[in-house]
Amino acid sequence: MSLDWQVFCLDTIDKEAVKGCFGSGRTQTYLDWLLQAWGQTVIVACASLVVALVVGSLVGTLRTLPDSPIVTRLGNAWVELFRNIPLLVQIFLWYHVLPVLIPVFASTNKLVLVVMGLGLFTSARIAEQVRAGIQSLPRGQRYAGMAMGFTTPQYYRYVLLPMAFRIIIPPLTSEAMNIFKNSSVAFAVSVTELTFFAQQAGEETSRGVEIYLAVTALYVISAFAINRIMAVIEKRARVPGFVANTGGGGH
Amino acid sequence: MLEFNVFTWDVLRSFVLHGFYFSVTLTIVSTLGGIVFGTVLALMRLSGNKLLDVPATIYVNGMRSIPLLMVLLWFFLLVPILIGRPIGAEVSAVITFVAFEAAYFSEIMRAGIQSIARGQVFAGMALGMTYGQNMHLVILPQAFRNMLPILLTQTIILFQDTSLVYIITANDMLHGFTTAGANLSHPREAYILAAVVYFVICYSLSWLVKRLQARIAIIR
Amino acid sequence: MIEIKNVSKWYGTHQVLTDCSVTIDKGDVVVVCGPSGSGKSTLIKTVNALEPFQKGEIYVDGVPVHDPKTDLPKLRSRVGMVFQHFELFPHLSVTENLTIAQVKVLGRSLDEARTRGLKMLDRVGLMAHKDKFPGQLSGGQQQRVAIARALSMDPVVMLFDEPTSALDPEMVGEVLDVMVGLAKEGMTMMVVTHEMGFARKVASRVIFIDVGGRILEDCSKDEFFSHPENRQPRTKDFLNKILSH
Amino acid sequence: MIEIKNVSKWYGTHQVLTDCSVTIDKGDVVVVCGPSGSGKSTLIKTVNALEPFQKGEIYVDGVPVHDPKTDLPKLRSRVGMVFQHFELFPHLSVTENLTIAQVKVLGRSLDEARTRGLKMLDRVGLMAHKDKFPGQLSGGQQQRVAIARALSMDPVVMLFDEPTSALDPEMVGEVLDVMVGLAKEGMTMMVVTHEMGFARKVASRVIFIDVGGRILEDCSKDEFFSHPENRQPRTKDFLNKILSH
Amino acid sequence: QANDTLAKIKSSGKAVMGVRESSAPLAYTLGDGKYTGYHVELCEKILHAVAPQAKIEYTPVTSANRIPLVQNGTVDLECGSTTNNLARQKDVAFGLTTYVTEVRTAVKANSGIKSVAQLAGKTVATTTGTTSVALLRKHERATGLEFKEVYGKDHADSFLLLESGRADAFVMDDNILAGLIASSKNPKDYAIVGETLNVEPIAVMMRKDDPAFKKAVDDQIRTMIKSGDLEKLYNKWFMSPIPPKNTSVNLPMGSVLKSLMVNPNDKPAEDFNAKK
Ligand SMILES: Nc1ncnc2c1ncn2[C@@H]1O[C@H](COP(=O)(O)OP(=O)(O)OP(=O)(O)O)[C@@H](O)[C@H]1O
Ligand SMILES: Nc1ncnc2c1ncn2[C@@H]1O[C@H](COP(=O)(O)OP(=O)(O)OP(=O)(O)O)[C@@H](O)[C@H]1O
Ligand SMILES: [Mg+2]
Ligand SMILES: [Mg+2]
Repeated sequence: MSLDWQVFCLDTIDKEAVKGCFGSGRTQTYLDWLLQAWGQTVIVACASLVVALVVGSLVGTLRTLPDSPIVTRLGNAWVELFRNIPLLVQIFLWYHVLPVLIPVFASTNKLVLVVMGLGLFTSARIAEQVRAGIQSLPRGQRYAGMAMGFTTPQYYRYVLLPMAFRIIIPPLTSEAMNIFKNSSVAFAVSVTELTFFAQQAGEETSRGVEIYLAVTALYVISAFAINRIMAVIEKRARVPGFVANTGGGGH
Repeated sequence: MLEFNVFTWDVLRSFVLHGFYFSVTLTIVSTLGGIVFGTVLALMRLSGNKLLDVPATIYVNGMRSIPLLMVLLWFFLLVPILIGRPIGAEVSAVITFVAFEAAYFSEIMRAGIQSIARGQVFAGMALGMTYGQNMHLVILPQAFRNMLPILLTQTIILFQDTSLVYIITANDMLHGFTTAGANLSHPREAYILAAVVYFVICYSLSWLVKRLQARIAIIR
Repeated sequence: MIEIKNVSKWYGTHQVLTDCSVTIDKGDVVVVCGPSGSGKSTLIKTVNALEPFQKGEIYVDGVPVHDPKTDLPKLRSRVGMVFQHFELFPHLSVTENLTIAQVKVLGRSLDEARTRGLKMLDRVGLMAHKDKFPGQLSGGQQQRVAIARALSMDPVVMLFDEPTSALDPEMVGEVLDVMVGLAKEGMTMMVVTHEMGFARKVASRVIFIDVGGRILEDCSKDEFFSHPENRQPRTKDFLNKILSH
Repeated sequence: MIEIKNVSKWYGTHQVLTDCSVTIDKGDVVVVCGPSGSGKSTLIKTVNALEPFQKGEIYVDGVPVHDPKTDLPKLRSRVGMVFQHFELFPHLSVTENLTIAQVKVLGRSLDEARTRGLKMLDRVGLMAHKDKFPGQLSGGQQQRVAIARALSMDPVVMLFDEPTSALDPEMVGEVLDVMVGLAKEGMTMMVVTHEMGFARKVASRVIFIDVGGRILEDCSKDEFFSHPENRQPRTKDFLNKILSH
Repeated sequence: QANDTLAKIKSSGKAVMGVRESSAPLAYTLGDGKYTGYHVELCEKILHAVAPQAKIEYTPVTSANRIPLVQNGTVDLECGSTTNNLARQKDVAFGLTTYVTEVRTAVKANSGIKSVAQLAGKTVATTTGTTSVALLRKHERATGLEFKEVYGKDHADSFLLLESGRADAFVMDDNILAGLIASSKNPKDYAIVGETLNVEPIAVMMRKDDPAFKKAVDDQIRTMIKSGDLEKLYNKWFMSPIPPKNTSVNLPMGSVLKSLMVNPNDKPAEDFNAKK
């Protein structure tokens, strides 16, 4: 089948081709719309990532505190709650159900609700990784910090967390890429992001292949960009001479 | 404000049961298929042979950078046009999930194989085992065992992800709940019920995985 | 300086220390040995409260470790500890490893901390490596930095938990040399080790712990090595094993 | 039995073996020592082609290891190897560890393999543990099973790569005892170890490798230990370090 | 490949009907894989007439995937609430128009909104993948009205947006609005208001380039119109109580559809709205 990329230059209303492919004033081409949808994807993903990182790090750290069974339990409950319900259902709950139960959410921007949904869902996974990262450090590191006379917050701040975060950069990278992909679920609650665009524009223009190719390419580009950014961070944070003890190394 | 009494046992059975079966079937089939193809992909990537490694790497990384929703749309809407033959929503969902999950399972298996200490590889070789024997008798059994909890955790994620097949109107469990909710005019209650059911299932499964992990830890 | 009185400890129902009592005076060098899993590490960790214990009392320089009201971080900052696996902070340079606790715990100025830290680094003979990271040093060098790090806190007592057992054989010597030097200068030390050469050279007392965390021997070095006939059968057996080859 | 001729090996541009030549005759017990990272493990691994090498030739019992046409699995099945970290297969019971390669590689029947394997297990004194899993054994016991596993393949030569250095000190003896027994029975052995007591007791020759994989010494045990004045300075230095404490 | 649906139905022994799950009263589900509604029953009658031996298989479709499904052969006859328009005629074929919907606006009865002009600055909901999305945009540009759009993933979700106050209006086909309101908890709280934004002929949909099948379908519809069966069917679904709640949609046949009963055709929406 032949591809017709001209579809992106069409006006979204009267389906007339627009010169230069970008609309002006009140006219909008499918290309304009695509880029705008990409913007929505990026906004949702990045905002959710911030929420997820902040909450996830906090919860993950709390779960490793020594001698605080109640805090640990609360942290565990948080993780179990948010990771055992499908993201899609969580987003529906945030969007359709919570506003009825808790009236303040009724007037909250829908983007905020989606970001909360995606962010907290991901926070559970990040909390898992932060906990695993801290626990993967040799027990001696904690002891060494304590033995130097650091208080608990101090040895977390100066000894455990700096290494734990370095160790979990690879899984955090995939989590950051996941958040981009998972943001596609936001379309179910009418965020006009890339997947929404793919569905709506595919329907309006009947050029599904071209539209899907473009949208898929943008997802791949986004994932790759995140991957590169994290690689730079990983490189910056690398500790000279440190080799993670992965029990033997690969082939 | 919320009323659940319209969701009688009968309503749930007629709307949700079929979807539940489908979600479970989809999960099981794509876990098994995903592990088999994933292991093949992992071995290809570790083979050191560029002809095997490069295509496998492209496939795995490609799949992993596209949202599942998009992959579902691709397979569902375009594959039939390309192959000139229709495939139904549910068949399409199964194919998509196997293809998609293989990429994820392959990464798990690759990590599992690489987590086996180099010394184990040497030990097998030193006993005179061939590459195939070493893989089959020494490396893969350990890799599977090490990765079992992670494989099962991925299966739980997979079960949750089956909810996304709504985009191609395959009739999964969540779909059952939302249709019941829509047609009985209690959509919010339906979402809450769905959340509870998913939570109970997934939480129980992850609890089982934890028990299993503890069991395995003792044997080792 | 250290007084361990009738300490017992359990993990669940599993007893790992049984009624242990040891007194260590200022300037004493006490070597602790015993089979694997006998509770040597556990015992030495109870001294600066890295491991809680259920029964008994421990006083370090008069401070009651078992008292829940004791400011444990403060106590620990006065006790130097060296671990089997060095436990340098891998993300900090050698100098930062030496100064961070001085600054954050003792409240010293960065300058003061640097001066003190580098003096200790010089003492263990590693001045040339002050800007490296732990991962760039050999095991023996890392352990010497770890000793310098502990010393720069001006501890009243030093605890060593198998400081040489994770080292390549050729590096054991350089670490033991530093420890011998410390002992000769009068540092109070409690040392878990199997290096009987070290014990022979500088120990004032040797303690033998058997599995279950029970102290079987606590006697002077000369008594321990020169009169095997007075030793318990378990001790003789253990010594035979580690000295035979 | 083993002939290593002018072998050199590089990792990228980093040379880890430099023109190594060693001849080991039937019944020889050759001890290899040298500092950490000097290439001891690499050298011993080249013998059964676990590590490829870029230059030189190696013959094991007449078979050319360097020849790409050689059936390496078959060659390896005739050479027993014992590793620093035991490398028992953790998912198999002790008996299965002993039999799996006999059955799958040598094609023996399960019965035959069991008989042979258990005989070797008995020989290392662990018959009582035949149904356990490796994780349920102490380090010393695991290493003895590993030796039995290698022996049950009826090897013409045994290679040991630091077989005791991952063991708690009290367990070193039990493993060395088994090795001494093997040597006395006339097994051809190449042993990387720092246990100079073992070398003194049974070695026919001692080889010293320096960093860079260069063989500095290759002489009889008596010559090596009794005439330090004839040794290279690097060798003396190394011996001083590992024998001093 | 030959686009011969009749042959395909005959050889496979089954006819695949594309149905909607929540487009009451045109097509919706009662659970348990059972589908019903005005168009579903109509199609059952049609298929029964054109391929008496074939088993009917129901495949649920959505606004977004129905056209590709018909194109790629998954669905033989789509019987939902699909607007017949020019753009779609490029990809698929439509039967004779069997229902005419007017795109209108549902609001909360107490909102005071009476006309489209009053939507300025308000939030307007509609459903992803429907013609109403484009219609709204078009209207916005033509009149200079500014309003915010939100999109539900299906009609039920869109209605939920209206119900929960996330949207002030829901623009959609009047029959769908009527159906949703009728089955809502408090039907009196809602009103369908304002001018008709568009008149849309709704028809069953099938593959393009299969004149034989189209003719068979059209002939059957003509027969039913002549015999008065179609009007009876209409009254059954639009004027009397229907399951599951046994309430009535109460939407009498409009003038456009009445005239079509006299002169059936398969003209696209553009022809109906050209005069405006
Ligand atoms: N966190 C823990 N939970 C349960 N048991 C423990 C824990 N830590 C140590 N033990 C047990 O306590 C006992 C004493 O351990 P400890 O580490 O003090 O022995 P050790 O004498 O230092 O041995 P090694 O020479 O191997 O270092 C051992 O039996 C060990 O299995
Ligand atoms: N896979 C590898 N890639 C690059 N360099 C390697 C690799 N394996 C080993 N080396 C290097 O080869 C040299 C020799 O290593 P080898 O393990 O043979 O030393 P060794 O004498 O056995 O030391 P040790 O006493 O620590 O076991 C070392 O400098 C090591 O860093
Ligand atoms: Mg210990
Ligand atoms: Mg080595």
